[in-house]
Amino acid sequence: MELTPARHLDMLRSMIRIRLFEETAGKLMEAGKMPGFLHLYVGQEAVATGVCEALRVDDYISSTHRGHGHLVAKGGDLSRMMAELMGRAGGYCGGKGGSMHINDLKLGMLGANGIVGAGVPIAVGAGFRNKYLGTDQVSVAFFGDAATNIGAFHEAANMACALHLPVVFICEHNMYGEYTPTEKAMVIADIVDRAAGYGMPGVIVDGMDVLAVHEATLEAVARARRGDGPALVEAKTYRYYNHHGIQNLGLKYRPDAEVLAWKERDPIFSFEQRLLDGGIATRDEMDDVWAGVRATIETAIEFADSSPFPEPEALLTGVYTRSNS
Amino acid sequence: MELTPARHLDMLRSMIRIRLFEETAGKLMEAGKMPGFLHLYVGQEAVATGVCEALRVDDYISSTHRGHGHLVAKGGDLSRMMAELMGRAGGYCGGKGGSMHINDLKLGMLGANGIVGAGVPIAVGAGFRNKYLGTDQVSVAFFGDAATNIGAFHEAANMACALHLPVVFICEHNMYGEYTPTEKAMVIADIVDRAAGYGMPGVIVDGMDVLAVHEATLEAVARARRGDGPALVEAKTYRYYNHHGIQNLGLKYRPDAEVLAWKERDPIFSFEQRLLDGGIATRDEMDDVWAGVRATIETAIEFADSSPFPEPEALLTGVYTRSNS
Amino acid sequence: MSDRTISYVNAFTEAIQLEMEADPDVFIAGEDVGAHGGVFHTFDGIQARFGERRAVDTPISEQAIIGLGIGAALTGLRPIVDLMFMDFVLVAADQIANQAAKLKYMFGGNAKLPLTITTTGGAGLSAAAQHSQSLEAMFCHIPGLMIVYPSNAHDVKGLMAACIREDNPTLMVLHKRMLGQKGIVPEGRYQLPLGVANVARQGSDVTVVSWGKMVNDSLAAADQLAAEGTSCEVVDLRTLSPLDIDTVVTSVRKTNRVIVAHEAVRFGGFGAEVAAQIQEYAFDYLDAPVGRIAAPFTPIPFTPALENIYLPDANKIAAGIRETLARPLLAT
Amino acid sequence: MSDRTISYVNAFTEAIQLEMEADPDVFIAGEDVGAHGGVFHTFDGIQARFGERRAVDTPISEQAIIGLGIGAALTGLRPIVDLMFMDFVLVAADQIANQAAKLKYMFGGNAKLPLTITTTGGAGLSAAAQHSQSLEAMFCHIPGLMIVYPSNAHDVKGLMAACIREDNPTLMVLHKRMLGQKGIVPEGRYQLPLGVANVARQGSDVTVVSWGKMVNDSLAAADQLAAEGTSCEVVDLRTLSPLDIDTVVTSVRKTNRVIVAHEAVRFGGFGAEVAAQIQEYAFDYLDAPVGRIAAPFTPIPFTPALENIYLPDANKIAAGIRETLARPLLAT
Ligand SMILES: Cc1ncc(C[n+]2csc(CCOP(=O)(O)OP(=O)(O)O)c2C)c(N)n1
Ligand SMILES: Cc1ncc(C[n+]2csc(CCOP(=O)(O)OP(=O)(O)O)c2C)c(N)n1
Ligand SMILES: [Mg+2]
Ligand SMILES: [Mg+2]
Repeated sequence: MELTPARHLDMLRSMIRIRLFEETAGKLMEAGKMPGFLHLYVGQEAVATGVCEALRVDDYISSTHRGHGHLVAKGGDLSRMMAELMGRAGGYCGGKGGSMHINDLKLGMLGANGIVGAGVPIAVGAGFRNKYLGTDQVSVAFFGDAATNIGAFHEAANMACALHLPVVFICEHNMYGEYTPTEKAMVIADIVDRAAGYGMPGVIVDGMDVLAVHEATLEAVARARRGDGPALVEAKTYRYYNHHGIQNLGLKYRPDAEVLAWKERDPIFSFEQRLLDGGIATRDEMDDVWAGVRATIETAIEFADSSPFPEPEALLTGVYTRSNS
Repeated sequence: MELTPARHLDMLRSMIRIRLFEETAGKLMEAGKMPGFLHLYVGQEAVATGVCEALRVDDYISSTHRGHGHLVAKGGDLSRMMAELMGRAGGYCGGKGGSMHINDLKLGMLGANGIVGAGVPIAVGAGFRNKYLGTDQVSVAFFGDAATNIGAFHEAANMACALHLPVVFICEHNMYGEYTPTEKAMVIADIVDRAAGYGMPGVIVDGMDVLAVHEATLEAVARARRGDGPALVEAKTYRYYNHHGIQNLGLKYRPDAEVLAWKERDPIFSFEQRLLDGGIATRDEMDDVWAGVRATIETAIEFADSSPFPEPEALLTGVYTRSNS
Repeated sequence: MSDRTISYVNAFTEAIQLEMEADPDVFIAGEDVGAHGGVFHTFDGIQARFGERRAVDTPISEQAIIGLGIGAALTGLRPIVDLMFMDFVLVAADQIANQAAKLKYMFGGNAKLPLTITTTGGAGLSAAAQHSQSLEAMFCHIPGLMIVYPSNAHDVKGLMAACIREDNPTLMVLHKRMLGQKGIVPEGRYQLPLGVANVARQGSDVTVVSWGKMVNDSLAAADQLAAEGTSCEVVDLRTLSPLDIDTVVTSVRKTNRVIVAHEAVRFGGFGAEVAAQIQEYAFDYLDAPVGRIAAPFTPIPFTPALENIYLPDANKIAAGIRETLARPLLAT
Repeated sequence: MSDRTISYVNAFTEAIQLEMEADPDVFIAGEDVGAHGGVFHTFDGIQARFGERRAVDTPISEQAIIGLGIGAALTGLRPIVDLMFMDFVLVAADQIANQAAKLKYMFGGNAKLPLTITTTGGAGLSAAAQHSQSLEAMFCHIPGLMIVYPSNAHDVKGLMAACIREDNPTLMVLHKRMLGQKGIVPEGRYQLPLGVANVARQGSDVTVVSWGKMVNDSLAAADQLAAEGTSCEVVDLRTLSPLDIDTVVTSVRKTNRVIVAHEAVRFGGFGAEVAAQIQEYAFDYLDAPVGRIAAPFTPIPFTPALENIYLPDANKIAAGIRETLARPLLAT
């Protein structure tokens, strides 16, 4: 199915939203306005975007410690996201969750997660629900390359296959888990080599190419929707910044040349080039997209900045839901 | 390397030791002399035997809830085993561990384990030790088919491969995890399909054929010993009795015909036939083996029966080792 | 039929069945809970009645079992997921304590998590150190969970129904050695409120606070003491978290002496919390320190010869009561 | 150089380095402990000095990390394995509590398990609910483990050395917010005995029992109170399990009033055990109930606006002390 120019611009917009949101968050952190840990998604925008553009609003996703991009791509409100990262009452979690627990249940975004791999079984649970209710919704689990070494991932992948659930597994292979090159943490080069062990198909895509990610996901999602079970998509990608924080070059665990080489293949700029080359969008149209997102980000900063910190009473609320049925 | 007739008889003896030990334990349980849960190994004798005959005394093994066979094959003392299962002071664990925690550290048997999959990381730790000290000892993890669905197995398998440790993984595929057919718990038919996901070789063998198991293990062990890393051996086998206890036919989760078909291929009787057919052993020689083992079992029962229950003081000892260094 | 007598385990199954009939969003999942009906028959007949869709056999994957429950609960179902033995909660501790317990709060209170985790605790079957534990204290310490440990068939049914209907994650613990114990259990649906203790026996000389199987032992001890002329009040907590400390304190203010009895290891056990709160809220009423009858600081031994000594029981509780009563107002 | 001053984290690393020099069987393994030196620099320089063989970077596999330590310890090595954040002990809880803790006993006392598990606990860095917990109480309840939580640089070094030399599994918890705190630390090897508390400050009016970072807060509170004319004795437990209750009780018998201060959630926290034992062993000496200053029953909030209120601190301890002191002998 051919994508319209408008859909192409949607994808570009989604990636730019992620990019600018993250760059802004990084700057605010540097300026001391953003407490806690910040795991930036910059560099990986094509993955969240390519995947989420293949989903419906009522599909579910679960996410990771590096989760802003997933929420943005699923349609998250940048103002409430920014406010959350700044610990404000107007944030998605009222300031109680922060970066690592950001979520939007209405958008089917079941939460970033501070525990590596722990979001994967939760996505499987949502997949179970879809099958149980007989809907055609799917559920997507995002996780990193290094997360595939943890038990929860394994159990969840097998469970989804054994119960034949509509779950799509999206591995973002960015070559590192924290400061350890993934080649030191596993012998295999490709995570898809694990798919056969669960009995599901696996496919590798260029995670810097939003259309490639999108196409592969569309296929996996279609498969899941029609009741043919789980599939794994592995996107080869790269995070520009350090594991957390905003240093990007001069890190002792990875060569600068590597960073620069990946940046050459930047998912946004290469996509722009493609849109230009293909005559799908003009520079002006794309500049408008950037400008529009910049304005949204300004709004988000203002919203967040003017949102109050939560009142002390908020400390004790929300531990238990009070609305029993 | 050709096996001598004597080594063939050793293997036969080992299998018979397991068989008669287990049958005896089952009867004692029926007679109310053996408390707790009893997971009998009968039917799978060729696996423990074929594997352990490929090991040295100073190699390590870790085991499962179905662990008697592994200890017997590693050279365990039937008297101390029987006493342990009967909760006596003369048992391997002084009566404190019982069937599910039986072990003999001097024989490198690092324990049966009540938690499915939990023994696998422990074997990996022993493998780490071997590499760390630069010895050529290997470490073997025994586990069931259904155990490969648990996170600890996955983490351990990957860890052994990532650190390139001398560990051999032995999966005893007996088609069930408790009362659930394994085909309901995983989509794949063969556990070896998981090996590639860790980057190790995997091989399937007939788990009813002690020589086949032995040969495959020899190769995996040799590989590990010479520093070439882990390997997985999957033995297709069957447990004659129920998950625990000694009922064998009339179980609602498996057809009697299936049990009978597997019994046709009994690892002991088929091996005997082979020894006869090949002129490797005579009926008399083999009968002597049976008689010898029967006598050992008698001794074991007597030992266990006359071993006292532990004194009350034993309750509080052994929680902490008192010998700090 | 208000005096119908069924077993603890049947009362449990019945609660599930009635809630499953009433609400299509309720399902069970776990190892061997479907075709086999649970290794302790806790789910007998559920699959036969509701089919494989609503009674799901899972792989041996405790983390994913809880995760399945969390994801399904977050998205609108009302799952019951089973962990077979309480010892296995440790295999899934992250999903229980870091995920299920905390999601609501971390999400700013927006999530609803109607998840019931069922398991069986307790020793006495020679099942050794990894199949016998009472680990409730570990999870009482985690905000966001509710911990329920019923002591009789009637309560099991009402508390299990309440767990299923509860919009927060609950951990429902059955004691293995009580499964066959009979009691009078009404037929229809009913709930007992979570967080409300029950005075199982009225008395005036001393209070015994307990839960789960140890309530039975406490009642038996109270019988022993009654024969000696001592009147014991027995408080059955029913729910450990939230803890109904008011009922306990009311009793202690009346009796002035109290022991807490539980099967778990004493050190760091939930009895410590109960004792700490009693001495805080009833300090001036206490004529003796709060006593604790519990297991010694060892893993659970396999051999009955040691397990019998290990386990707290009615005799030990009775001895504890006598000791508390014998203590002079000033001991030193 | 007996007055050399180094940081808490450096004292920790130095203990490891000295023990690794002294004993070739000691090694470290964990996520990013090697090339990176640990995410909190707790292992800085160890790999540079001892090589990749003895400073091992592992995959993200907490269960297998602990299992690696267990297997290596059972077969003669003396492993130090790291879990980075204390919250992650829940991911590996089975290996810690069902395996490492119990193997010796289940094996009839024949095994030796010299395993040190290191981790960092505590909140205050806006790291939210899954990277800030103090879960020591959960593991104090498990027989077979030793739990150590040092309060200053000097103690870290001596206690870490003792953990490494200990033939039982130890859980050594560092507090994230103390890593940079300096103290006088002798240069050579030394050990502080596990299971022995330290009277960090002598006093006569009230006792404060604490551990980890809260000892600092308790000492600060004691300073505040000193200015008001109150003399506080501060007991630093150093080791929670085994618990040195004698030192605590001796202090309480002198001061007659006591509070326990810890950072973990109060409900079901280890303070409950300390309080329960104090009221048991010093009942007749207590002029007021044992007070507890600890965190409220909520997951740890992300925003500093709430985390600051959440956290117990010197002011809250001081307030608790004042309240305890103000309580009349008979309150009712
Ligand atoms: C269970 C657990 N172990 C360790 C950590 C610390 N940690 C946070 S992110 C991370 C690396 C994850 O790598 P990967 O899955 O590849 O995701 P990436 O950061 O590369 O996006 C680690 C080890 C954690 N949060 N949870
Ligand atoms: C973590 C855990 N989950 C569940 C159990 C209960 N259990 C004991 S044995 C078993 C089945 C194991 O199947 P498999 O690994 O195939 O070994 P088999 O019994 O067939 O030899 C189960 C589920 C357990 N002991 N530990
Ligand atoms: Mg990565
Ligand atoms: Mg099996």
